[in-house]
Amino acid sequence: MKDRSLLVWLLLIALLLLLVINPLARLLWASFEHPETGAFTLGNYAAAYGRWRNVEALINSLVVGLAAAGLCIVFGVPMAWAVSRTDMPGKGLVWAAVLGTFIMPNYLGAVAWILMAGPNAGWLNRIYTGLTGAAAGPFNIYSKAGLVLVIACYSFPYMFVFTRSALDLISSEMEDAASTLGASALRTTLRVTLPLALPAIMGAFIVEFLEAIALFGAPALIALPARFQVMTTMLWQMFEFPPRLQVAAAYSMPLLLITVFLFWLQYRLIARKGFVSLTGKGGERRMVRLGPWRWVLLGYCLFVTSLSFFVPMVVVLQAAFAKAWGRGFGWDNLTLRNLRFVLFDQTATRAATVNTFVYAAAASVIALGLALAIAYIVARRLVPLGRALTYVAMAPFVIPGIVLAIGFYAAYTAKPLVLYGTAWILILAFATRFLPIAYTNSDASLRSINPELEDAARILGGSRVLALRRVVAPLLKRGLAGAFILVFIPATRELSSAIFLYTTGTQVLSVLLFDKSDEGNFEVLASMGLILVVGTVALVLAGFRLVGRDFLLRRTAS
Amino acid sequence: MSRLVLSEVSRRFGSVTAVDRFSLSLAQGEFVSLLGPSGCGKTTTLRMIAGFLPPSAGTIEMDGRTISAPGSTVPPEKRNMSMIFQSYAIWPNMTVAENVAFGLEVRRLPKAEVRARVDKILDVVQMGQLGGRYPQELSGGQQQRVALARAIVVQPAVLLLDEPLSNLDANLREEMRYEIRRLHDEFHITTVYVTHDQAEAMVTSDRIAVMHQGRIEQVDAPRALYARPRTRFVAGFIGRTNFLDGEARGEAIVFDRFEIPRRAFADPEALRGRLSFSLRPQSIVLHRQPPGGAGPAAVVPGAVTQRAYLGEHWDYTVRPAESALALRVTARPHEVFEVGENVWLELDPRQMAPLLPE
Amino acid sequence: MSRLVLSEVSRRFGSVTAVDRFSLSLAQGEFVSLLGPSGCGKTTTLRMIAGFLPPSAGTIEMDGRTISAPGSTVPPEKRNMSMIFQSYAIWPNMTVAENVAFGLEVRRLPKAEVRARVDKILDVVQMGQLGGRYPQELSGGQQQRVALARAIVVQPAVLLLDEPLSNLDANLREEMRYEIRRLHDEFHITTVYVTHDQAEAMVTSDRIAVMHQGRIEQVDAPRALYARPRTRFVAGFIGRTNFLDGEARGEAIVFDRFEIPRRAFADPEALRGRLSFSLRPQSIVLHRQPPGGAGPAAVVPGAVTQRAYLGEHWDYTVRPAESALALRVTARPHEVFEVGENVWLELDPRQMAPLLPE
Amino acid sequence: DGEKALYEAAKKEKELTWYTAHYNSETAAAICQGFEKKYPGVKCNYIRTTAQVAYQRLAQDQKAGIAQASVISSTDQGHYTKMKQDGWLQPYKPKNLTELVDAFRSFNDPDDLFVATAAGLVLITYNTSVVSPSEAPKKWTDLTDPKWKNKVSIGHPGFSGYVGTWVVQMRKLYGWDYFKKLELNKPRIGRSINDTVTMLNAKESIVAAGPSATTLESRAKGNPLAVVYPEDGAVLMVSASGILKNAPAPNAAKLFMEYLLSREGNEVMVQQHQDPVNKHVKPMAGGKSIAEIKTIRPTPAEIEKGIPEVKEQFRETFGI
Ligand SMILES: Nc1ncnc2c1ncn2[C@@H]1O[C@H](COP(=O)(O)OP(=O)(O)OP(=O)(O)O)[C@@H](O)[C@H]1O
Ligand SMILES: Nc1ncnc2c1ncn2[C@@H]1O[C@H](COP(=O)(O)OP(=O)(O)OP(=O)(O)O)[C@@H](O)[C@H]1O
Ligand SMILES: [Mg+2]
Ligand SMILES: [Mg+2]
Repeated sequence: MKDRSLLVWLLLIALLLLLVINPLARLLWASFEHPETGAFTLGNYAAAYGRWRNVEALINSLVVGLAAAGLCIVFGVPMAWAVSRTDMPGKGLVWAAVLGTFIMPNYLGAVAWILMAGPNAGWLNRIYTGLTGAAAGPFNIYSKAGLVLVIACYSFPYMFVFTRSALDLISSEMEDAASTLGASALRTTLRVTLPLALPAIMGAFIVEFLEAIALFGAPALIALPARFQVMTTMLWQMFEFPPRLQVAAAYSMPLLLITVFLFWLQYRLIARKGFVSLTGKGGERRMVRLGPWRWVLLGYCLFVTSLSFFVPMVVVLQAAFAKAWGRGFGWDNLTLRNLRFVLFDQTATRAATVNTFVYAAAASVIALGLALAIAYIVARRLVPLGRALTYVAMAPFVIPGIVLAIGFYAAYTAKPLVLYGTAWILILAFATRFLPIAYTNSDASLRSINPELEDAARILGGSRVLALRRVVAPLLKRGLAGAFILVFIPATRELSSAIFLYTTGTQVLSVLLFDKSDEGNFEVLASMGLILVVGTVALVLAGFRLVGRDFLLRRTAS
Repeated sequence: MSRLVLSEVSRRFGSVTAVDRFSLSLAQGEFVSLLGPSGCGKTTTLRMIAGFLPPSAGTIEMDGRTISAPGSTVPPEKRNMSMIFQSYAIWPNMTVAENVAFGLEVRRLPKAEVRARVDKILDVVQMGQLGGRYPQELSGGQQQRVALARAIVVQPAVLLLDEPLSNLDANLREEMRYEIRRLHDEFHITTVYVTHDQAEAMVTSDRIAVMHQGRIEQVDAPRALYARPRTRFVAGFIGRTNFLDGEARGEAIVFDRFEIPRRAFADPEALRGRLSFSLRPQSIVLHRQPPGGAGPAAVVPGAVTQRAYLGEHWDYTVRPAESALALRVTARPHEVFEVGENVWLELDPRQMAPLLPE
Repeated sequence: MSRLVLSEVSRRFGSVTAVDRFSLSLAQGEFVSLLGPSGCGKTTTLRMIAGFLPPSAGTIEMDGRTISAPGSTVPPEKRNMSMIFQSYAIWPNMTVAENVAFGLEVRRLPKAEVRARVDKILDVVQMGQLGGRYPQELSGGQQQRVALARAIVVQPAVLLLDEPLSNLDANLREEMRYEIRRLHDEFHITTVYVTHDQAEAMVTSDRIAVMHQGRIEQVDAPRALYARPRTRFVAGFIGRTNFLDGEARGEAIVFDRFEIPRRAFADPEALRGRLSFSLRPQSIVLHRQPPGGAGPAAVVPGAVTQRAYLGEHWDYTVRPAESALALRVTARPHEVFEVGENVWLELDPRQMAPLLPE
Repeated sequence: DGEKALYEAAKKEKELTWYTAHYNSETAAAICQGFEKKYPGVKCNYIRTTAQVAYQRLAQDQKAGIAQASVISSTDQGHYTKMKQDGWLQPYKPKNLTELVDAFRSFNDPDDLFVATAAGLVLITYNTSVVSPSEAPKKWTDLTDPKWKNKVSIGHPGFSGYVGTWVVQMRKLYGWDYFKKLELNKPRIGRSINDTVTMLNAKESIVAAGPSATTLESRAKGNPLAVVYPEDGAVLMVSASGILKNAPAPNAAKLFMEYLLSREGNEVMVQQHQDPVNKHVKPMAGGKSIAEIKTIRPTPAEIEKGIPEVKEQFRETFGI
């Protein structure tokens, strides 16, 4: 007799295939289709990769992606460690700032950075020239380094949240064992604690790398003036008239191989190693006492969040409360008009806000549930060739949104799932697009749980599904809550697929924000950004209260 | 109450063979212990019985139905078993009471009954006060007791226990052992018990299976296993023992510098050629004077070479005169001999168990 | 080699007092065991000594320097101690050899020496073949041996062992115990050993501290503790025992339906009023006939009410004639009595330990 | 009359959907509201996207056989030629065509498949806090003056049809040398023409080839921006709208086309800072009416042929 849950797994796998393969297969098909005749051709690939310019843009993307993901490690990992495992003060503030960073529309961040580090008029440069009398300042945001910085500032929250959820589950005894052998706190952290979080760190690295490749907003603002192209800016041009959709598809498809390669690499690096930190023998988490170093660490956290959040926030605040942001600071330039406009006058905002949050929440729940289930299927080898599902689950992320959107549109206006005009098309598109984030997180988290914790539930008569629901999910709930945010927030600002798929009545905020950024209406944009940041941070912090206590922290520790 | 039959069950991990053609049949309601050195495959066997691991070869049947075979296994949740894990596997996100209540809730018992049964079992494991604690607020032994309570509260058909008492003190262990046996007797739970404590296995089990490198060496009732080990491994593993190598020569069995008449042994006819015997340290009595009375016992002079006081008894090492042997002898606290003292060893040949040749 | 002094150390978790005014002073290179029921505060004490937990009150000194006090503690890595955790806490992402090598690498030993020492210690714990395995590919006992190897390979000044052998079979346990003691003797490592196995504590320790509900009940050398327990708790906890309540009346101590002359006791003058004694089961000898020879022993008639065969010995329960007492008696395998049989109990009053009134 | 009959027929169709790239969402919403107010009972749904997305959506609709949009308003000349070629449009000649600004007439399709309904200008723009009106460039060639080195901002023809048209026009006027000279000033190249507004406000650049509507809207808020109508001609952008052949609401679509050209409709546009196409409607403050100024523009054929060429040349010269 077979496991009854098998049916559930097969259903979920079918859902995964439907959500991911359906649109992707259409793109793959298009990439081999002659634009005019529809006949099979390799010509699109020749057109996409036959030009050095396109290849060069791809190389630029890879370089920028790697550098940005690397910088994210430098930014995110120490902060995650500080918040999760040390007695550093001000954790709430740091966490709020990381959230704020993530919520702040990426366009705002990029513009803020242009204001700060623009070579001609950037504040930093002006301060520098003012202090030194030099003719020009050293900072130039219009450069590859500048782009890397902006992308890293904007995407290190992935690293932070992933790493933190992993670190939250590591019992202090693992560290105790090292420190009693004479290892200093630093060495213990580097040799024991962080390596135990390796799957999460690598997962975040991959997510950030892929995201950096697929990102359009910041590169469009920074790469072009810096006179280099990246893959997404190239792609964008392929949609200009005469559109070369098939070439665009052909240009993106090889990115899937990169995803496959990265996961293969991760698989090799992790190999037989175990990362079980929840052993089933209790275990607790105590905060590492840093002494005076905790102020140093706080300083570092504030430095990073200043780069990513506080300083851009100054720019945003200035613009949000300015009549005309180009006039700079000034009492006579202050107004509440922008905020009022966004909150009360702008007719479309209210419906769009509701839609945005509802769709994003629904998509997050779907993505998270599906991701956890698929990661579980893969981790526990419930079906043969399960590992292949990893690649399927990760595929949607690396395909730039503008191309993927075409796949969605084609997929949901044709059988078997005609959803055109409904909210579901947006929800499923968001869920699919951000599934990889949830998947990576679930995959990493599952490694930290001793499978015997589930076994114990099963031998007592609970099915795997019940074990997943009653044991695994609650154990991971803080991590999953983090993953929820990581899916929810990008879903609220996802533009490329939204603009393709929305219809009357299903408008979302990102489309409205896009208008504002497209026409340089910075005052209103900043106001919307401000409201988003304040509202969402408050919501999320309140939400985390509901998630419940951190069970590895003793209630009665002194 | 279930009949469990393991037939030629093997399990490999890569190139390691953890369990090797393991065959054992448990009667309904039988209590069998698995004994064996660390790493011999006990846990792996339990995990196959529970259905967590499919065997690489062989089958497991329950009540005549095949529940495990290399290709297909009935999932654990369908087996009406219950298991205590060596790692405890208690859920850190649930309180003690919630951990224990889980299995009852899965069985959809009414709330009031769940509460009553949880309270009762927590009292049994002496954790009545700690129901609201989280696992990480418990000591190691308390955690183990939660695992125990969680497994036994559901009264399964088959109970699998993987060293359930290893972290408890002697008194508590005795009480818990008693409780496990009581539950077993009351509900006729077929029980497989893994333990490192031989005394525990001795007092609780109907039969004991001794494992070695994945294979069963001997399955027998506790006394038989102790008194008549069949292999050198079993004899050495179950309790401490002395090995005596000898040879049958005519009417005597000749050992290193002493001999014992053949007819003094329990089964004199079977003794041929080179022989090995196991003789328990407490089956040797030390005397200051040559003991009187004939009897079947053999008496050998010797000298004490080492001694240790172990609280409940003395542990002496005695060398028979001129022999290279070093015999271990257990004596009562008041039987005090000094190192170097000359003694008489009284050996009972009927307690000498002949071993299979290697 | 370090002197360790714990003075009035207490530790509270919320409203629970896990350790309560614990005072103990260890000489340099001393081997002290902590014994006590599950949840009595042993692990908490070790964790305070190691520096993971600050005490709520009291101080811990090492070589005259305060290393733990409520406000300030020297961090664990500065203490040159090493600890085996009840949960093992081996690192799942490192191989066995990497786990063991860690402490040596921290000490910046040359690569070749690290390798040599790791190989050697793995052989000692009989895991020489398994250096390349990851922990999740090991059995429970093998994991525990990794934890043991990792802690002892660094030859610390103070070694803290929290039930390091609980998941090992008897033979292996004995070898490991021997190894721990050998290391201790060779390098004069001050050792605190938590165990539930009294025999283990008996053979390895210089002194044993018996804990109960966070407090120390008695600290003594093993034999003294066994032979002269001072409280009912200690007597009951260390080995099995019989409690005999009596009253001093003139020249006799009167028990339930029998009496023993006062002068037969070890310290006759001290016996006054109501009294309790502890008498070990193996200090009672059963006879079919009233034993001859005078001696100081008291002889009481009785009848066997229960018996159990425990492999190494018989466990009888005997009721002295007309008495309500039920005395447990341990006898050798060949001393076979049937239930109901009339016997003579021979009690040795010098082995009866008077207990402090509660 | 005809309008009445159309209205009656449109009411039966209940609603129409309009794919538009002409304005931002608010303007589109305002126009739809105005239409609904004027013609109660006919609901107006707008899908406001970029021109490329609008076209892709339409293309996918056609491929899947979905009839969703009734009216399409793209900003890309090429789209109309292609749609005409592929037979996606149906002819309609609005009555209100008579009120169209004369300069725009030549953009209408001779077969009435599409007509001009929106207009815009590319002008010289500058930041008034750094550049005084007298210093400001007066004509397009002034942008190549070395004094603007590192201070000019332009868009990229690869990303924006608006910019593409401007580049074609400049090449037509001054040859490609114009851009070679401009490159000596190392202009900041943004993606869309609107990026120049941000650049000017941030003072990262101080002069630009920018759009009229967005620059003036920002100026209206008080930002230190101003426009110059170049002596050698403001580049005129005209965008058309058309009715789809498979329009689910053809009558409502026709009615809507009328509205786009009507006075009411254009007044709504002006309120939203757009340039009007109805000759009776005045432009907003700070701007001039198109009739008052010198405008220049390439022909649709020149645009279509020129844009792919200038994209390549642009890459040659500017390296991206
Ligand atoms: N965080 C906590 N909150 C409340 N009580 C605690 C906490 N940690 C430990 N305790 C209690 O303190 C007592 C001592 O715990 P400790 O772990 O020292 O016991 P132990 O002697 O090691 O027991 P065992 O032999 O079972 O391992 C136990 O009763 C335990 O329940
Ligand atoms: N995943 C694995 N890969 C390789 N070898 C394994 C794996 N799991 C177990 N083994 C090996 O199989 C053998 C049997 O393991 P098992 O856990 O059954 O032993 P055990 O009898 O329970 O031992 P213990 O008394 O120490 O718990 C051991 O030698 C162990 O090293
Ligand atoms: Mg085991
Ligand atoms: Mg403990």
